[in-house]
Amino acid sequence: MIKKPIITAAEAAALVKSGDVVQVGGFINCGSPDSVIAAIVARGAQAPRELTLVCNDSGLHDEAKGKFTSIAPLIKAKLARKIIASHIGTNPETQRQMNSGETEVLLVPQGTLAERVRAAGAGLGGILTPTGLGTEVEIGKQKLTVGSKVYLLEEPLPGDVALVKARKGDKAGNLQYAKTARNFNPLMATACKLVIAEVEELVEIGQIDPDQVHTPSIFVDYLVITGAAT
Amino acid sequence: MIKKPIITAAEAAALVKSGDVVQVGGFINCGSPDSVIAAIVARGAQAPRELTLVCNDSGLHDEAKGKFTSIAPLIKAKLARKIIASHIGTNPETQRQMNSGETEVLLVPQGTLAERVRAAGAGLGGILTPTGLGTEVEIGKQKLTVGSKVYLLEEPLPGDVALVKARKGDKAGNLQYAKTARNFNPLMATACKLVIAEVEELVEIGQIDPDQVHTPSIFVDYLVITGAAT
Amino acid sequence: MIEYQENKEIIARRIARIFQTGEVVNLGIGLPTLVGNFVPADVTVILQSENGLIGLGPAPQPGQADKDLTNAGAMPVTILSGGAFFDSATSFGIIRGGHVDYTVLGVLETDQEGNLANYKIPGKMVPGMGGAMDLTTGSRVVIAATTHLEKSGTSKLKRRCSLPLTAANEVNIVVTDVGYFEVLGGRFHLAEYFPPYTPDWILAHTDADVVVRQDCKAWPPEEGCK
Amino acid sequence: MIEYQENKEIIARRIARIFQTGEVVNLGIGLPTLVGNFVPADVTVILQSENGLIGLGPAPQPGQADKDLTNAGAMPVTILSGGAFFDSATSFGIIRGGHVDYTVLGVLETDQEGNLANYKIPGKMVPGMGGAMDLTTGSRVVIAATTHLEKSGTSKLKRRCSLPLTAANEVNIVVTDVGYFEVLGGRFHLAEYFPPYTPDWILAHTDADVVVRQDCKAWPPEEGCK
Repeated sequence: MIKKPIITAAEAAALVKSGDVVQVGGFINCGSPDSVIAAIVARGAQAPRELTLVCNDSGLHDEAKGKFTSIAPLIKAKLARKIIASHIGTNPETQRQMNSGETEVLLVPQGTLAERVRAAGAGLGGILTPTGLGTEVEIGKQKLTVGSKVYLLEEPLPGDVALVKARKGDKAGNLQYAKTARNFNPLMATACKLVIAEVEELVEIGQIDPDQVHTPSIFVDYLVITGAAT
Repeated sequence: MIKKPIITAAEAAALVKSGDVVQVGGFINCGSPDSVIAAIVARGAQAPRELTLVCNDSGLHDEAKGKFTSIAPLIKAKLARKIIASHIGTNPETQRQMNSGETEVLLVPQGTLAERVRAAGAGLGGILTPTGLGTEVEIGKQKLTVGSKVYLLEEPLPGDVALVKARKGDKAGNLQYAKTARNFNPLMATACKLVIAEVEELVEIGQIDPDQVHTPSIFVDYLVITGAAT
Repeated sequence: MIEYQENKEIIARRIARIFQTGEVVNLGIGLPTLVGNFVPADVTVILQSENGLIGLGPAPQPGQADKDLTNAGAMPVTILSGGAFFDSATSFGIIRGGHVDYTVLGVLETDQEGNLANYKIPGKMVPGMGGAMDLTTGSRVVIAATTHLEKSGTSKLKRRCSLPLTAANEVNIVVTDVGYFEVLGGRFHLAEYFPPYTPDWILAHTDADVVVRQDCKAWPPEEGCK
Repeated sequence: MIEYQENKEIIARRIARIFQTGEVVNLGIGLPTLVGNFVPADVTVILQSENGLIGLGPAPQPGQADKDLTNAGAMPVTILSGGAFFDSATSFGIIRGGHVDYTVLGVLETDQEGNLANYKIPGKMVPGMGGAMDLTTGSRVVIAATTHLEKSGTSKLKRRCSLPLTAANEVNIVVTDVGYFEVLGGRFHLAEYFPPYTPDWILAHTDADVVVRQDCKAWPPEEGCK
């Protein structure tokens, strides 16, 4: 197997370009690539701007506790032009930017978001889902009848860069996620041109059981080693 | 967790009814629930008839060597009314029954078959795929344009009974497959009303790492223990 | 005269009595999460959490929280022996595919057509739908859990929701702190009233068409009548 | 006069020289499988097998076959360190999603429009398409591997396939035992000829429009010219 380049969070951050569609794994406060996100913000004036962020949610934004998780630091630094997520209820700053017109927010049902990302990675032109019928989600979408049931056509959602977080990676780029920190990470790793995986632990090739690989190596372009978080 | 009933292959065979759509895991000679298939054939005059079999392929049928794998014994016993598969090239009896008009054969591209089964299990009304465009596969199907690309609408393929084969199962029904014996098994376990899992090894609840479950217990209705095959 | 007093616990207690052993249940954030505390000891339900697990266990002991193990509300949780983790596509395959028996959700409004609104108050608050739209579409039975009245005194059960819908015609059961309603044929059917509230009080305090079922009874049943 | 002699090995040898280190390749059943034997030692390709693995290794030692580890042709295989197994939906997600760089397939016929037929001879033989339709649709580059002539002497490269198509306008490269062709703009472009065959011989023995590229050269290059 081919070894993948191991880079620093700062080097990873420099691979994200202004205007990119960036898919970020994680679920509120669990399973996000926090080191790379911090490194993007740390670029300051050099940080990429006008990003479209795709994430399950917009993370925790708690000014009082100084707690900012998932993509919240990117939003706080005003690097996003658009946010595509299923939930923004834990981030009042997202709401504020949306209401003020600074940032566009597209809300997508969580299961539909997962399938749209998966479809992009799997070369599908879209999927038909009953989710969102009879709600604002159906606006502007094609309805199709299959059998006797009506479905919405939901289109694939590809990205330029995926930032994912894994518990363990081998030097070839095979990844294993831990518990509910898995969430959108493996889906996004299939759907983007460039995939950067932040791993807590790096192991030698051969140390991950091939029956237990969550993301096969071929999807991963770069590895960032963070050590275990606390 | 709830324990699932452990039954014999003969008891499992009796759960399959004439006219059922039966999805069978396995890939030619690897990963099929051979004990349950043998038990169905062993029912003789009581065996269910007019089955629709959904399987990657129709198995090996080798009269000379007396070797019959996957669904080949069911076809040999003339229990199938229809076979939905991607490949029948290793089973001359399937070809014979098709040519003579005894059995209907529907050929489906392998990736489309996988997605159609998955869609049934995941509550999708279908998927859009570029596979089969410009071939006989597109006949009678709806074409949709998404972005600038044309796709075929492929509909979900649900089943009445899934017969799957796993390396290991716990008493709750969590399953792990081995190597390439995984194939269609986990997909079919999601797509059928009744799921019977043949496992080589039964372990206690808690002995399968929850991060490494291939089929979660809630999909499995019955367990059949076969011991390791040779 | 009966004075209304918000009582979330009775809602959770009543809903917890609906499930049978082996059924798969998804409990939403907030009030629905309380339901888990009241499932009878002789009933084993399997809790699914849409962020990617089956076999949700109780909250961890203090100091035992695992950063990689949370529920959909970002709270630390545990997993029971025999549980399983999976990605979000698999999780919603389970949900959308009809493999969850019950989903219990909180609401801003619900109505007699089985509509439910809980993700958006235009111009005010937009938390987003999260997994709620998939859960209401895919689950076999949708249970709305809500206090009966707003703090302002208005009924949360409506003839027609005015807020953007999370689910259209999907709600099967509504349990409030005054009674248990089935949603059928464009009306709420009162199946149980929770004393001190009476069917008459409920009819007078519900801004929707309510039918009192002929077999409508008090809940919980008097100890003496058990 | 040059007499045609079937030579599968040169086809496999030439195709094996196309790949670069790190590229993901799927080799079809039969002739394409031979390609794996000729990849240069200094090139590391990653072989995918559509029945569910990445990192396909060589055939097992005698007596070492694992009943749970086969390739798409039902032959026992091995997996390299760092490989991975997955289910069929994931496998074809990899294929259809454009994550396979090259697919090498055998053909019954292929034509100058990039069509390929290899799954069905109506009324005679219907093996089925297996994964070939997804592989030709999804892979970045589609390579048809075929002897140049039928046993009957007819060209397997056609103006227009007459058999039911496996792939419509998907073939990029055709390697036969007489030369290496690119498929472009509705014609075969001869990029290399394999001596003793000559461009003239190839033009005379191909029932299709063939352009001889200006830089068309012999392959393998003479040792002396390396």
